[in-house]
Amino acid sequence: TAKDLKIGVVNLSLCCAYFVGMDLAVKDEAKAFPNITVISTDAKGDVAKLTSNVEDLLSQKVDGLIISGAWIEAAPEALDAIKAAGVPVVLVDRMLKGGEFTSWIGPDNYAIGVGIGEYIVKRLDGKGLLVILRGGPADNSIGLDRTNGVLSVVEKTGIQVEKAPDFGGWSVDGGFKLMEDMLTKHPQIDAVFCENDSMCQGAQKAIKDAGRSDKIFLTSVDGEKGTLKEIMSEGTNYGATGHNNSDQIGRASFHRLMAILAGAEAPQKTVLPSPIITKENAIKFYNPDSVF
Amino acid sequence: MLEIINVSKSFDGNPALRDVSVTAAAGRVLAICGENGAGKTTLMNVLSGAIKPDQGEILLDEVNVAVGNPHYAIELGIQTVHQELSLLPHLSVAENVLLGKWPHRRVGWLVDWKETERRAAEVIRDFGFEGIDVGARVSDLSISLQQIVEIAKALVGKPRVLILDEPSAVLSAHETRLLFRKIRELSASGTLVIYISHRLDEIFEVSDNVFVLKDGLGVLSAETAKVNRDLVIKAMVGRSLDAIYPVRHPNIGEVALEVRHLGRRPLFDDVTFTIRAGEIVGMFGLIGSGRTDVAKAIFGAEPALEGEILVAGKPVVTTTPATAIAKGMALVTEDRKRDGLAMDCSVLDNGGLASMDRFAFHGVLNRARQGEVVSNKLDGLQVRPRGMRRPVRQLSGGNQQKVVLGKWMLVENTRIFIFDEPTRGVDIATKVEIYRILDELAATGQAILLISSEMPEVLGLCDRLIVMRSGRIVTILDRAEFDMEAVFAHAAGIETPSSTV
Amino acid sequence: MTLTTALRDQGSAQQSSYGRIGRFNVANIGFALAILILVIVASMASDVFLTERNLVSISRQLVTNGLLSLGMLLVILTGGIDLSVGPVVAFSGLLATGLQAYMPFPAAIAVALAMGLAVGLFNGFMIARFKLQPFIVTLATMGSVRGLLYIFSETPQYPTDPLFRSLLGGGFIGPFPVPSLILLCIIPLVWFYLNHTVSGRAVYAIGVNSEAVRLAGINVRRHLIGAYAACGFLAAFAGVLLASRLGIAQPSVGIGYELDAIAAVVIGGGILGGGGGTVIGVVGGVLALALVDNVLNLFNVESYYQQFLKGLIILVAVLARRKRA
Amino acid sequence: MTLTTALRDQGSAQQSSYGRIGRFNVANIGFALAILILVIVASMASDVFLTERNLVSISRQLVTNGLLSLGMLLVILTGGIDLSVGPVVAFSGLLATGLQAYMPFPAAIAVALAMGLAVGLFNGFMIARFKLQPFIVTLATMGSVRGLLYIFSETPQYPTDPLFRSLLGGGFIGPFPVPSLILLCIIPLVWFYLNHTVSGRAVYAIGVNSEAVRLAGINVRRHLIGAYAACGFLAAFAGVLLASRLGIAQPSVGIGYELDAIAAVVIGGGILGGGGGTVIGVVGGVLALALVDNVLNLFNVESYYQQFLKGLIILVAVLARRKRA
Ligand SMILES: Nc1ncnc2c1ncn2[C@@H]1O[C@H](COP(=O)(O)OP(=O)(O)OP(=O)(O)O)[C@@H](O)[C@H]1O
Ligand SMILES: Nc1ncnc2c1ncn2[C@@H]1O[C@H](COP(=O)(O)OP(=O)(O)OP(=O)(O)O)[C@@H](O)[C@H]1O
Ligand SMILES: [Mg+2]
Ligand SMILES: [Mg+2]
Repeated sequence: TAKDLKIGVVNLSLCCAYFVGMDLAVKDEAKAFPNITVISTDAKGDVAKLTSNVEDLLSQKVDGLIISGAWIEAAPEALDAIKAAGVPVVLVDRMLKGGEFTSWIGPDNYAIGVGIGEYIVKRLDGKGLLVILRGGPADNSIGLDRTNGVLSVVEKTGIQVEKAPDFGGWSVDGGFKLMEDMLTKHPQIDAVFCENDSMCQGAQKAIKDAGRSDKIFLTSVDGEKGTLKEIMSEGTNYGATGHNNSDQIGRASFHRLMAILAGAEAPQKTVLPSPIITKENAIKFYNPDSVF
Repeated sequence: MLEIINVSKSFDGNPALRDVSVTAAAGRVLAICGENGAGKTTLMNVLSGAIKPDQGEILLDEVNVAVGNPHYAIELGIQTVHQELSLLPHLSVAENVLLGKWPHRRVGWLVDWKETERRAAEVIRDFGFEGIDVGARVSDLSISLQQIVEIAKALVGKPRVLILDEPSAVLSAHETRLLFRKIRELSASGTLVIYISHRLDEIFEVSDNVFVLKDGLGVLSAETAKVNRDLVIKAMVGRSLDAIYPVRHPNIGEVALEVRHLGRRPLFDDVTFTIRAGEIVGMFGLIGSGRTDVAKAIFGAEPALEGEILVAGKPVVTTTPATAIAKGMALVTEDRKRDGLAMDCSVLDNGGLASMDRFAFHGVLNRARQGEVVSNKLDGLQVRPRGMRRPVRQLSGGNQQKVVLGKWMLVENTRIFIFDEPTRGVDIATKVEIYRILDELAATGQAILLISSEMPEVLGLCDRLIVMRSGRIVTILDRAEFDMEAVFAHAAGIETPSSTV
Repeated sequence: MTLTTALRDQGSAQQSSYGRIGRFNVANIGFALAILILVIVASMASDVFLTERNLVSISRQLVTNGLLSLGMLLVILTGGIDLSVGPVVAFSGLLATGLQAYMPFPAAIAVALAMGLAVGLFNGFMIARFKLQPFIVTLATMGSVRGLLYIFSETPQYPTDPLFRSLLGGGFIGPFPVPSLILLCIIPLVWFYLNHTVSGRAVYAIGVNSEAVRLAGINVRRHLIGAYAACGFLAAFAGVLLASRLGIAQPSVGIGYELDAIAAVVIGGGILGGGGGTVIGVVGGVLALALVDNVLNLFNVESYYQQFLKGLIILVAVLARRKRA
Repeated sequence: MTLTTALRDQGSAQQSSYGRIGRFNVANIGFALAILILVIVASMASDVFLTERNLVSISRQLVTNGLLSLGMLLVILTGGIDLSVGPVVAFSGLLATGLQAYMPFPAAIAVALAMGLAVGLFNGFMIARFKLQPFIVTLATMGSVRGLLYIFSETPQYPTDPLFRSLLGGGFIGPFPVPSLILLCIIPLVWFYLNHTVSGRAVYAIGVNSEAVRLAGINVRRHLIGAYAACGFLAAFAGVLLASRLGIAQPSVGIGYELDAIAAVVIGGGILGGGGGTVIGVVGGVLALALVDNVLNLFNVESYYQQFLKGLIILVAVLARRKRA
């Protein structure tokens, strides 16, 4: 005679493997419990739609919510509505500002950036030219945090930094195109940092086509399956990626919500560790069956 | 009162008006004649402010009106019925009539709909067409009633100058009579009426003065009473036309087209007739009598729902124009702007549109050969100006019509030609040419169905005449039985002693 | 029987089959029925659909698209299109919130609305004065305004005055959300404008045959510019309401909003290129789209299937309208 | 001088004054000059602009928009529009890479191309058969195909066969990238199709007056469907080349691609609604957009200013074309 539970997952976007992986992880964990239904929504990157989706879920009297806010900074109305409805909410990945929430689990993007920055400084020995490819747009706080983290370390050294003027849109082709223009502009580039793996996957191809693979190494953040495989491969110029395991985050958020629903006193903020993955430790993280 | 002084206008370097000067007094009716492309419409466009002249001015009581601002011209009392219908089909009659002159209550931006309907109804009633419901959607009216609405637009408020650019092309004789009555009424009360028409009978009936344009030059300006038909034609064409209609020597062969009990209710029903090779069969009727629908049904454009069609004795099913063309049919449509021509495409593309397969091998066109053949054909038809790459939009109406004719004459193996109002809006010289072409086609053994609303035309050219009324054939007359009064009576449904159905 | 009466008979016979210029034609009735059926099915299949909470949600959710669609209707009636509404929504929200640090919030709102008006005037001017294609002009403005708004602020802006939220987007009068009430007031205004003002009639006419309208002595350019200005203004207004409802103005908001608005107009019987479209139709279109979104969410349809189904539903909606028309 | 040559001479003399019809009219020459000036300025101001490396980059970057614009041209000439090309690019890439696990890569490519063709056929069929508005039909397909492709794969797909990349998108023949060479072959094909085949001429005329074309005994429906099918096919082809160039296919790719393609066609003199547009103009439009992107990046213009400037440049381009026409 267990009570049926309804859980709403509010995704800002399901555009990309990272967020899809998180969404799937929650559903996967829930599968084990026959009396739990998961309702997942996709706001296609629009905060207004995200707020509508929250309203729709509250209309359906969900027992708890998980919000994956991806790259938005805040969604005050959504959080207010949830508070008014008295439903517990766990934020994953993105900690939304300007509103109350029950608990947050996610990575520290700034810290990941710092880690990558340290890797770059060490490998370049404190000199050379680093090119940064940003995802954009400028209100995307994930990217900002990551880049600022890298800069906080790198700027204290003799390394020069060149940001690509345009944004790569977080996509492979965006990274490819930006990298081509940067390669044209700078005859001597030593390292590349991309705000996510996808852009670096494109940038790597552009570098290869320019015949400069042996002179430039790449770093990024996410730890996608494809990137891990690349890092493990022989003679690669893909140096490192910050591990941002969306699968792990998703699963953790589900259990966090369950604990809260069961009456547990949960910590308000939990930072998941984000190790830097390089050739040495990649095998530990590589899972050929993962979605992400 | 109105002085047109040295007006010139060219389009892309081609002069349409060259130093035209003419004057007219209040209360007169001035007719303007000229061939297609002579510049009549262009002159009126300058007067009505639709376009600005390159040089020259037009003084209306000492005020220059040729400034290219329609609003200004209307304020001065110049009202225009443009050659092209400029109605808004999905709006009501009332709104169309009062477009831009919406009556308003107190504040200037609020439309008073009651007053709009009342005034529109008043104008239309004064015009003699009480039957038109001003609340009806314009697109639900027949073409001729649409033209009446178009004219009514210009009658709102008493115009000082009323320009009528070929108003009668789609009007029936009766409607034209009402229009003339209105013209006389207005001129009697001091309005200057400018009347453009290709029908010389009308010019002589209604006008006080006549002004002839040729190639953008004013070549004749006289009192109508002091000139005659031949003089006007000579001024227009540059030579005399001895015979309007060719003398027919029909060489009639086998039955080429037979139509049995064709029907598509409510448009038409039980239409049965035959046409033989070498024969020109006319089809007369009032506007809206369903002739176009019959033609479209035979041609497969809007297929019939009942009845059968036989070509050379064999039943055929024409469900699309393509199937009809394959059976040797051609249809010269009545509305060249809507159905006949792709206006922004070149003369070459339009002229060659129906005959592309002739120049194609597995879908690949031999453009050089196509260009040569099409330009030869159009040149033979004296399409002016020449130049295959010019968009047809830039040709005058008559020349556009010749492009349509050329298009169909280029199709090979055509045995049956259907012409729907081929001379509408066409000048007298071109008409004569079109008549000659029809006669020649017949002489080469083609079967021809000529749909026309011009009585003299069908009587002058046809070997037999089908008269339609309300979607049905009322009678079919042989040439010997042709009689204007009788034909008209049949068409209008007025009982006459001689009528036999 | 005289000739005129013969003609007259035929004229009136034709008329009866089409009726007077219909405000309520068959297509619209069919469309209204379809919405009704959707509502009935939804309320039977889901016990939460008809709850007050859900109805309030829907009524707030459709405000943005409602305002945008009304503006879009004006522009589409003139034969044009306005792709720049999305960035205007975003920019207006940023101005109305971001400027609150420097001025009282009504002044900030005024600046935001003025910006929308200015963008609309610019669009209209380029289109009317230089006879450029509306699609490309507003595509260019769409990019430029998006760039501008990021130059103004790369980061989200939050309102500083709490009244901004509680009076406008977040407010309620009784059980009714303020933004929905505002939309409810604007709908008849636009209807009145289109049907009872000289300018509104001109807008209708321009889309069908702008040359004829010009020759009738009407200042086409002014009314054309007016339609785009109104569209820009309504978009800015939508942006203000959205920011005040969400309590945040996000620079990246508004992507794809123009397509939703166009879809609503067309589903409601509008014709791109001019000559068709009514306020009541647009209201139906907006309602239909919002209901579909809501119902798909309530029925727990997966995101990708939602997207797939929504496309199909739009197609079916226009197909159904065509069949009946 | 024979009559025909006289006519031809006249034709060419007139070309100069009549925009659209001529192949080399004033507007096009002015446009070509503008591109030339851009190139000259860029090569003087930046010493890397004219390097082989950069030229290769540009030539590869414009392949996607080049293929999409050519397809879009066909559709725009018929008086239509195709908003669904973006998702087709993405779906086609996913199919061509993802299916390599189950079949040899040429077969996977064939499936991808067939999908593009099918989407195009569907668009064309709905538009031609039911006389629906192209904008709304392809808007619906855009949503549905995007949904479908995520249902097929929500994660990126990687090609398994290395030849897929090295032969196609990543390949070079001498110093020339394979995708650019492919585009270079397709341009004259499309030109030949439009100017020297029955179907191509019909496409031109349909956009101006489809009723006249139908009454000339031409199967309008077939050619209309053909244009959309070709557009879908080219979009799928662009998707295959893109995925093979990048070595990965992402489901989220292609957003906004339709607008770039439309912009290229219009900048090149195309008229939405039919009646204008040439292959050479489209090539110019694609080139201009790619050059502007590249130059702004080389000059290190910040993203937002880029967006802002790009809008302005589009506007100036259409203005200039108008002035000269
Ligand atoms: N907008 C235009 N662009 C280019 N040429 C034009 C334009 N309008 C008219 N023309 C040309 O100007 C000349 C005069 O045309 P206009 O329409 O005044 O003739 P019209 O006397 O009214 O002939 P119709 O009897 O056929 O109506 C023609 O050669 C025509 O091709
Ligand atoms: N108000 C209208 N709007 C659009 N098309 C119309 C209208 N009235 C008639 N038509 C079409 O125009 C053509 C004219 O056909 P109609 O039935 O009037 O016979 P008709 O005798 O050929 O008339 P006409 O003498 O004008 O040629 C038909 O194809 C008809 O469908
Ligand atoms: Mg004329
Ligand atoms: Mg007719």
